[in-house]
Amino acid sequence: MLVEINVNGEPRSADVPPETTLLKMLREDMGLTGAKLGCDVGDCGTCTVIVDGVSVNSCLMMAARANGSKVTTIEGLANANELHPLQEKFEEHGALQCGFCGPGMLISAKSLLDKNPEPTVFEVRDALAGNLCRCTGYTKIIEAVMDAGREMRSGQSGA
Amino acid sequence: MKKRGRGMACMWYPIGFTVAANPSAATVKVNTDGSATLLTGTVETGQGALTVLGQIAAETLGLATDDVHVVSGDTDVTPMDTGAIASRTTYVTGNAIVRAAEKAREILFEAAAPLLKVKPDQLEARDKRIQVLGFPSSSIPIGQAVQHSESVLGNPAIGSASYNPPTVEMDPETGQGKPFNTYVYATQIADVEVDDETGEVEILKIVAVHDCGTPINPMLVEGQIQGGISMGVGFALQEEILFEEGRQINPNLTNYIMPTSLDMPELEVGLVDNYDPTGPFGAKGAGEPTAVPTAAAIMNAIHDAVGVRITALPATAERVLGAIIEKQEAERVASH
Amino acid sequence: MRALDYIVPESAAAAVALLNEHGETACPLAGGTDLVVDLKHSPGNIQVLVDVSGLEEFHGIEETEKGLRIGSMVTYGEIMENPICIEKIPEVVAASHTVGAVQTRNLGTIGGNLVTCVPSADSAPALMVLDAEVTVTGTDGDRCMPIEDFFIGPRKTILEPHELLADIWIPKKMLGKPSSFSKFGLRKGQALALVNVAAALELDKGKILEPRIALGAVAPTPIRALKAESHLAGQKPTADLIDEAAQIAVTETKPIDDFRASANYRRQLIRRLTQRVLTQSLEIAAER
Amino acid sequence: MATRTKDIRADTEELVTEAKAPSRQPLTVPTDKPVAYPLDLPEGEARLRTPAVGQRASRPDGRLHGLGQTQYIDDITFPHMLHAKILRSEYPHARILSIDTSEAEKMPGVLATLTGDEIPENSFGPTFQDQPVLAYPIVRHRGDGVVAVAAVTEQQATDALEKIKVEYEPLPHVFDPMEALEDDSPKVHGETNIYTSKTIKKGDVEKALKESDHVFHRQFRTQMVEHVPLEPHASIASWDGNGRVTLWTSLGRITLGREDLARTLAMPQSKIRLIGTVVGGNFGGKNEITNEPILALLSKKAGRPVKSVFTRGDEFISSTIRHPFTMDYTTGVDNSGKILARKIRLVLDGGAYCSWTGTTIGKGSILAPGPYNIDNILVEAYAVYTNKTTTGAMRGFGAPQVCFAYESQMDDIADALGIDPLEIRLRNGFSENSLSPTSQTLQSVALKESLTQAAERFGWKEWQE
Repeated sequence: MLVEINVNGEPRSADVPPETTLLKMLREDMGLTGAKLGCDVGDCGTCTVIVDGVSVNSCLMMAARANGSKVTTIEGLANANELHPLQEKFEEHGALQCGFCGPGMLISAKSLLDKNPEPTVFEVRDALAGNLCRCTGYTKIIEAVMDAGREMRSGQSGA
Repeated sequence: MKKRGRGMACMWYPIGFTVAANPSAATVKVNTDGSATLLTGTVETGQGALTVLGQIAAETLGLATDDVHVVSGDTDVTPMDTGAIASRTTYVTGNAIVRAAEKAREILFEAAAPLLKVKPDQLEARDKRIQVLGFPSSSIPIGQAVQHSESVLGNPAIGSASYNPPTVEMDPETGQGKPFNTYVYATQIADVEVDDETGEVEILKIVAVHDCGTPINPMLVEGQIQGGISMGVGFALQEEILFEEGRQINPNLTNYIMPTSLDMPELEVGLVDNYDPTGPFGAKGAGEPTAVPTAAAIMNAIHDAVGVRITALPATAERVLGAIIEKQEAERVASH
Repeated sequence: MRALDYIVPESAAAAVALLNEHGETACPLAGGTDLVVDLKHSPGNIQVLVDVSGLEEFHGIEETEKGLRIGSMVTYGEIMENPICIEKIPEVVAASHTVGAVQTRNLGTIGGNLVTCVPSADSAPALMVLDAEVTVTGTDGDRCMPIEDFFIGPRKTILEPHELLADIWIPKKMLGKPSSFSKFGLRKGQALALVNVAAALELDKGKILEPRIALGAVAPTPIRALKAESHLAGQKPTADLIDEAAQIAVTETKPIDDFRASANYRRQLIRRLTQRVLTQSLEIAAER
Repeated sequence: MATRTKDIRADTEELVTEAKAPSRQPLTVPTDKPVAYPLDLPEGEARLRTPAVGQRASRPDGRLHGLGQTQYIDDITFPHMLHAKILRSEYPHARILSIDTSEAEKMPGVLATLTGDEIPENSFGPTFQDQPVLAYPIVRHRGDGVVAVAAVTEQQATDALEKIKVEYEPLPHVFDPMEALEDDSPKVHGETNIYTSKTIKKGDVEKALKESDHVFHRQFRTQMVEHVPLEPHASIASWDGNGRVTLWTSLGRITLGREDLARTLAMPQSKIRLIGTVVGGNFGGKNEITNEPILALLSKKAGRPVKSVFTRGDEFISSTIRHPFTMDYTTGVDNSGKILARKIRLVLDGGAYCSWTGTTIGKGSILAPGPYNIDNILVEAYAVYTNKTTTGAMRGFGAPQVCFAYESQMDDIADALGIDPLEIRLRNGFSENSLSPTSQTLQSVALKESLTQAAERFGWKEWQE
């Protein structure tokens, strides 16, 4: 079936079997491999993308259900000239190690800051609880999100 | 009621394989513009090994981290390496890189010496220049030395070397010997709260102070420690593969419980000031030891809080409550 | 995932007709947080997905003369952000917050959670103490029932294959009632409940009025602890009374032994959690 | 897809729309347009500074991780690439009587199957080569792979697995490591389940225990733990016309991986290329080959590149995990809390194959007495086979297990003698030139510095008061 979505600001479409998940369509039909498959059942969060303003596990969402939606993946955070403040701060803090959780983690963090620009540490932890990380103990990730929030609030960055 | 407790644990941990040879080889090439390429057979598995190895090559050549490009992980291209295992990369591969970079640097000293009118052994590589020891004003850019060596002397600045930590076989009867060349040390202290009605353990804070010799990149060492602690927290309180007739019954991330961001406490990390003369610039390693003392510290904190000794991991809430009830029963019996 | 057909009906009536037509081979798709996992690992006989998640009839949160209506396809995320829910049914909001993680709460619907009908469903006890009712729509029209009657057993509800859960109603008099929810899982994030408990009550001249206790993960379906409730009704609240009620609640449950916890440990949790939600509800009631 | 599209849609034409917001206009933007990404950004300042050592330099791979540009195995595809799935054992211990793959081979999309008897040298392992690539004719735990299938899609490969018929003769099994130690227990391999042991002996432990003022004994046990790398094991194999095979792999040690591959495939190392991509988490679990030889052989049979990514379930049941330890600690101290003797017995549950047990038992035994000056030590360690998941390398090689025991017991001793836990550690702890349990003179020892700094940061003294 034909699925049309707007992904990272671009209209895209794919003709996929009806049983295709959004994750599979993004990765295999649209070449957007940033979102990862880590568990395929919604436990690990590596597949997190934003659909119509809310973060979801794209491994649990059928592609057909996303038809007509606006989707943001990790590939949509930066532009050719600058990183998203979260990407900048993740890099600066050394927040990611193996990086496999990174795209999902950043999308969850973006989704949080979009709604709550001044989160507490607890709110950050709560917002990232659906994104498992085995490398970092989450410490530097949380520091980076707090720091990115500060930077975005101070308006030093265009994003 | 919630009861507070604190517990500590310290540990020691070796770098490299137990007696068995675990060599690494490396090749360092310096380019005519003063940048460099490092070839290593190890693989980046997330620790930041390639960044650390690049820093070691850069340091030996007097360059900045960004001047060195690291090529890794291709058996057609990169030299032998025992791999990302046994907390050995910084120490063993790092030592190989120092030796390889020194060989390349030697070529540069040979080329620069006549230009600076000194002997090669009077030179050092520093701040991206080859300079006379103690006379920084008497110097040439590294790129110029490479250029001269390569296109005038016909001697490209390239060095290859390997390193294997020296060990002594262990006696088969007594185990006496020197199985490793060096060890690291650490202490972690946990602050916990135990709910004595449910057995739930909440870790409030962990302080971790580790020895890794010289931290080549303190930020990455901190990352290793923080990550190791999260693995230790899971080992201590949550994680267990369960079996029924030889079949795993929780082989998924729904039922195999590992720490989420809400399960991790505040962490405070410190590094002791130490220098191991056998390591690259005094460095040893940091990967595995970070996960070693966490569970013990937490168990000691639980003991401090509610007076029970947990003897089997993980200390699930059910197990902790069971121990608390057992203790209360024993105390009741004793008081009669 | 095996080959499937995927249909997006235009209305609830169309959805019901489709389900009726395809019988057991069709399955309504709500948030998909449980169903899509099943389709990957144990698809059974499902061949047609009827996506009801976007049907307008099943959306919306409104306060009417009758009470508060929550459409079955409302997500946990929507409940948590809804000002009426935050004010009038805080323990349902609290229970919603303990479901999975942000991503699952944004996909998962309250109706889907009730229809999946796992004993540990977090929303169920919180709704049960508010005397919630559910409306079911099918080929024979709508029928309405107390939420307790909706559950039959683990993963089994009264729904006929052609029926859909339309909405959940909380009676007007239960809105804003002093209440509390507590859940105990094996970790803090993304926890599945070993036990979850909700309580609601009022204080009238220092005596407990219309107490409600509901528990999840302690029996084949979420249950009300009716004996414990009647032990409390009309009594002056004391610590002893609460503990007695909690111990009675334990006797009303049938927790299982499994790899997550023993039945014995679950009983200990039931007692402690019941004590805690009752105490908290009383504190809230006393402040009024 | 066409075969299963029944007439559902025609029947319900009035009731359904195929999608929420149907839009059939041709799209103006080509769908293959790449997403914009930054090309030229300033580097973090710490990367530009000299001296390089000691800088908090950011990682070049870190930026790519954040951009979603890091290519892990599953992000790499090749034209005509197939997907492999593996059928695993139904029994914890059994003899395979027959394998019938004929039905599976007829399934749509299936291009190759592989069984253990087709592997040129069907064994591997870092110490003993006791582990089969695909089990044949004996399966020794439920994670053992038995048949591999390569098909055009993952689903086709998964569906084909169900059509494979394997006949087994169940064999007696043993799960409990203590039971596996017994002479009459079922044997996993050969004559005995004890496949490696280690002794560390220094001084006279029995005499010193007798002379101790206090003797403490306790048994400690630890559990099986999984590495949980967020990226499951993955590889791709592809051949060229010269008979050379390239493997893109999540393996953490490619040089030795190539040796293992050359051995199992009976090929010269020069004909094998391993490319290690960024590994999405290792922690010891990706330190030996798993499906690489299988993919190489399937790819050769099918004449196409073959990819395999473990499911999360495969990751748990077929990759290695941490050794459970059963640890008996007996420690003698004098009245001042000085440790006079420590006697330790360790039993390691090795699971079905040796894997990295050699290193684990070595490090576990050497480290078991703890970082303390002890003149009289006896450590006896045994690793036993059981019909469970193979235990191997995992962050710490036995050290977290023994540390749990020795440090718990240190607190037991401190508690019984009324000594502060910090104090008892400082009293007994290693310092420069201390002798290790193997009588190695230790250098660059920073144990006490770590204790005092940690205590200071924590405010340990304040809490004790």
